[in-house]
Amino acid sequence: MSPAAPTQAPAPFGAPSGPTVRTVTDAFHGDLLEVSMGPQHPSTHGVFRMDVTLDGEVIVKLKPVFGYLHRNHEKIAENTSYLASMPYTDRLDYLCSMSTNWAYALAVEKLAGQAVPDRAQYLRIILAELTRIVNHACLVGFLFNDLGTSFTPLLYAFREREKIIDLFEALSGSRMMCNYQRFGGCRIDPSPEWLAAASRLVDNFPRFLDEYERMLTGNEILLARTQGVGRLKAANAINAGITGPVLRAAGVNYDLRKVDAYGFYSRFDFRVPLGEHGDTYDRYMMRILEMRESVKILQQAFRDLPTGPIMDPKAKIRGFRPKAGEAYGRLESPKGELGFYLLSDGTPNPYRYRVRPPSLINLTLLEEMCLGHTVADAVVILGSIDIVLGEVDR
Amino acid sequence: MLGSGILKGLAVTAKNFAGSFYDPERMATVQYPEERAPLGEHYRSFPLLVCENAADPLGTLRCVACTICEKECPPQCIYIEKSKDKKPDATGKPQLYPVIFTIDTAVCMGCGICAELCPFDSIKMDKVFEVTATNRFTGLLLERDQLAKSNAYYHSIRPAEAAEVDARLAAERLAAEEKAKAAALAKAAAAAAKAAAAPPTTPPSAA
Amino acid sequence: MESLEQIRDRLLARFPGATITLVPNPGPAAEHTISLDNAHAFEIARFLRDDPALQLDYCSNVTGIDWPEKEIVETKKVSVADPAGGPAKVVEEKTKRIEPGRLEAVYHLYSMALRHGPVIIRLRTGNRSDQVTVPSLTPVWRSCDFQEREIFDLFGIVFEGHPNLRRLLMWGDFKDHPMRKDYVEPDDYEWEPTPHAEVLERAQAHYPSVTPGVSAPAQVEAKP
Amino acid sequence: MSAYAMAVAGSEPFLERAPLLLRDAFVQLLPAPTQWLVHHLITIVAILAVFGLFFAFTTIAERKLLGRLQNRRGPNRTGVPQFSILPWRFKHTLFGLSQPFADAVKALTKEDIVPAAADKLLHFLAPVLVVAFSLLTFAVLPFGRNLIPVELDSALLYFFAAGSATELTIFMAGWASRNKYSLLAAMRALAQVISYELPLMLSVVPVVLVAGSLSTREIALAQGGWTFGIIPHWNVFTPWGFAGFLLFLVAALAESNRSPFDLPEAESELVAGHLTEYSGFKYALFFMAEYFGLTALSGLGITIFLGGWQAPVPFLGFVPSYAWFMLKLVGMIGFFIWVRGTLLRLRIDQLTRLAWQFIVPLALINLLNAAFWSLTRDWTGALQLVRWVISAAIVVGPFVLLGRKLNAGRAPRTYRYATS
Repeated sequence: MSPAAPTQAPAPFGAPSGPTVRTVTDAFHGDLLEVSMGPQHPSTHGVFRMDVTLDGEVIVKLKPVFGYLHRNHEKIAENTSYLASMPYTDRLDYLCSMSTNWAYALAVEKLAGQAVPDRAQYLRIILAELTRIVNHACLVGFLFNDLGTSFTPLLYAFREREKIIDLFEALSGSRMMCNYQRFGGCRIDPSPEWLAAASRLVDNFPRFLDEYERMLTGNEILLARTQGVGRLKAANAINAGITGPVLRAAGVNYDLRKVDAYGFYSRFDFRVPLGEHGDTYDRYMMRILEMRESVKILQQAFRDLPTGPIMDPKAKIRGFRPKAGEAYGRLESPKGELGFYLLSDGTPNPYRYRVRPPSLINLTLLEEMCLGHTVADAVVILGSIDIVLGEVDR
Repeated sequence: MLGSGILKGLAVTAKNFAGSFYDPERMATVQYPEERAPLGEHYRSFPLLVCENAADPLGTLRCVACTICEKECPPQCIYIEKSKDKKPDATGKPQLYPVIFTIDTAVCMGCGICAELCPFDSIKMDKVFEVTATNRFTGLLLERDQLAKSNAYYHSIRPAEAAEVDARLAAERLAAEEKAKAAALAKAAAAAAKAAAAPPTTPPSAA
Repeated sequence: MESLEQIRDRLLARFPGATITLVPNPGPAAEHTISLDNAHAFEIARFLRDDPALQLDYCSNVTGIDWPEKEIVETKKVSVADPAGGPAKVVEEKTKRIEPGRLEAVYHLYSMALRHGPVIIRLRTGNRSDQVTVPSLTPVWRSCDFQEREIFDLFGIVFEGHPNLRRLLMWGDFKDHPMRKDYVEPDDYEWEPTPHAEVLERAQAHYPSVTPGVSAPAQVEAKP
Repeated sequence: MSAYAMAVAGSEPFLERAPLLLRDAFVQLLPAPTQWLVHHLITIVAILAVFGLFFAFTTIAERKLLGRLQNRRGPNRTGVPQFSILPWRFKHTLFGLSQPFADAVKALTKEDIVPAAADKLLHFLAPVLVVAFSLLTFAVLPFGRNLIPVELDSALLYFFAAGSATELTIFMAGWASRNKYSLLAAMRALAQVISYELPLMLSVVPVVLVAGSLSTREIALAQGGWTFGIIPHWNVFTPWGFAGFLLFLVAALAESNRSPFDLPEAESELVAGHLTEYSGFKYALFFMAEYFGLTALSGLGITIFLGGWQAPVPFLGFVPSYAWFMLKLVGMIGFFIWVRGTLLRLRIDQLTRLAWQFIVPLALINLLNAAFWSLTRDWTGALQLVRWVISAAIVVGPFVLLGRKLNAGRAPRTYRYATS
């Protein structure tokens, strides 16, 4: 694959990262095998499809195919009011509805010039970081399933995730479809008991991470399966718009919590882990280390959580009509930069509503990452990119 | 040494194996039909319509068929037809009422926006999640009488919120009564004043 | 980062002949945008990426926007001299003009190296029917790859120079562009009887003998 | 064999003789010309019944054990239907122990789908053959002091010959299914059989060398006796035996396609590998064969390394030998389940590399070790200690060196952090 236009970009269409790939067929090598992995395949994390061409088991060509879960979320949103899109954003990245809600609320607040009270900002950070833990725990679990464990790490991760999800249910009324953030604040004020339970859970979480790491991080099979697999170069990753832990695993220091310091993130003391090799192992470790940093943020948030209203008194729930204009709000979702682009023409419905899905754009370099590796690796690389098809296909 | 990571992993799974017998932190499963995890205060499943009197659910619905929920419902699963006549509502004001109020629970996603936006505290979120039907079209299409639940039931599922709503409604009712009383008094006063001020056109004996 | 005006001026100095206009954003976000002409867009994009002061190496978001043809009624107050010689009268004069429809692609650019942004650029097509081509910026920013394909799919903007311009979300044989404002939904995709009269009517139009409560395809199949 | 059993019958406890007495009592009832046939048929039926049931309960044990490893409960809902007609409400589901029977009913009543493009005959033959081959291996395992179905002098050769045929049936299934995933699985199975037959056999050869026999009965008998009255003379309690046992475990895992070597099935990569196009009872047959293979290999491992049917301590000698065998079998299977619950899957190139660069050299070195062990048989006293040290060094040294080479360039990493 090479660009049609003659440019001298800094290797945007990077060379395959794996071993050299044979592209010829002759009498000694036999035919190439074309396999359509998906849409029904256990490891495509939904209804994603990869049309792979194999030389033996080595991938010489990979073509991602999308759209099996396409429901034109953007069109639906353009035909309903701003508020009515909020529950639909839950269904974009259904593992992290809290941060997806926040991204949408952030964009609408930017569009309407809406202020958010302090307590709500803290609550949003608490929930977003809990969501990050939920997402990374899930991802790591599923990654190990792709690596061939019999569900054990996944179920350990789910056990911990379940505790956080229970908190979400107690707070918002639903486990995954939280529909919690509102333009100008949050919907429900958590009770002191809830906060105490959440704080206790967060304090206990590093214990789980330690056990998890003891079980897996040093495992020789894991090292063999992930180190050096699916290398991603920093320059290519930036050019391809890859964000989130995948980008940081390649060594690029770009975390919107630091760069944009949206919400109250500038008030928190945390670090951004950076990888060096950009391979699957780094991507896995980024998740583990980010969970540890999230725990730190959460502990600070529980300590400093102010009292006060959770909803801006000027915020309008009924009859919300932002002034004409446009805004692009983005935040660091667990998967990368999640952005909402909104264009208002002064009516109750957005004129243009666009989601910038990190899952989709992080797949841009999937082929480059997989070339030269085997089918087994392709599954793992896809798993380490962390996609949710609800967001990819929208 | 090669294998040490594997041995550590085996140790952790063994620990979890043992822990699953005595440690509730590790064995978090709830044996569902016999045991049930408690539902939180804010848990929501599908909408219900609050009525004041369980004996006459359809006659005492709080709903005034304003259709805000119908318009705002994201998946458009609510269908309302307004009445032609008016009936007095909880505050005694004559209001419209829904002749048809259906919610297609096959479509409903339980987001709770209808309950959030309802200005009359009429539509609320239920907590019953075990909803089954043998016909996926009509079976899941809930009519007015299936949706109507008494205020007492609402109190039983969401005590804090219901108490708050009741207090607010009571205050409104009181205010409305006082307003009505004041209006009646004013009216009477005005009438009296009028009667006093106006020159008698009819002989007082006739009045 | 430089202001948008400065960027525009530098661009105009660098690319003489290019039409670069600022598009103000009236909303509170005040993210103003630059509109580029199609002939120079590709070169300008490369300049924006490689310029050491800007280094917009990261194209975050690419969006299509559909602006259908719309009739704009402008009211102007015109003073008309009274033919009778009296004082001039102020008369409201309504002029109707048709604003031609167009499609627009909006690019949100950031710099990861210098951590600034966004610089938002817009590319516009001539109309919505036959002049729907804008230059593809995928060779400049690889991240536009899928997003431009998606816009091509859902809006129908043809990106010239895109290495692999195929539909992304809809299937290959699909004809229309669903995100356009005048897109008409097919009448058969939501055929299940619902309480909504409108949907039911559409279902009945598609399956004439549909009765609520029974699966429509089952009824259609049952018919000889 | 019957005559032999009768000969030793007098000196052994009743429980030890019970299975044979039962069989002989039944055989005596029949006319003499059919006796030899019935004699063997009973053996076959007994193996089928015992290991059929063992398979059934292994499936539920695996699911429950894995469940506990993963902090779940595993299947615990399938009750016993008869109990529901009892007058009192017997609500206990017996821990879901009837799950395998429900599974069997499900597998039997499921639709059997054969892909249109498949090679119908091979597609049918593969599951049949895989069960047949995996059952063949049971013939030479000594399940107890007197319970050995067929006594062969070259029992080990027979075992490997029959055992390796199962991998060929996997290839057959993969090829006949006309499915690309199945085809990949078939190729993987071939690579695996080529890579792991050799280490499996090489890990067993030291035992043959030391015991001086290919007969499983002889090998089991040779491990009788105790040092100091408590340490049994099992092969696993010698340095070369321990190393051989570990190599055997790895190779057995690979040979029986268990995690971490379940590459032909590889559900996260190849959907279900060679099983993709199988459903219903044929699928169940593959499943059954996998467990039979696992059981047989565990049985072999027990026989050659874990003292076979020998009791671990002298004072427990009254427990019948077949009970010891079964107990050890349960332990082995439990270990395999534990491993499955913990480990990740290797990639095919790593699998073959592990075999050729690690296990085969180690097995060859272990052969030398065993030779050294048998040559120094009469070293006593302090020399005995020297013997142990040398033998242990021959095990550990190459293991560390080869392991370092195999794992070269890979280690857990430390990461840097950005604070802004």
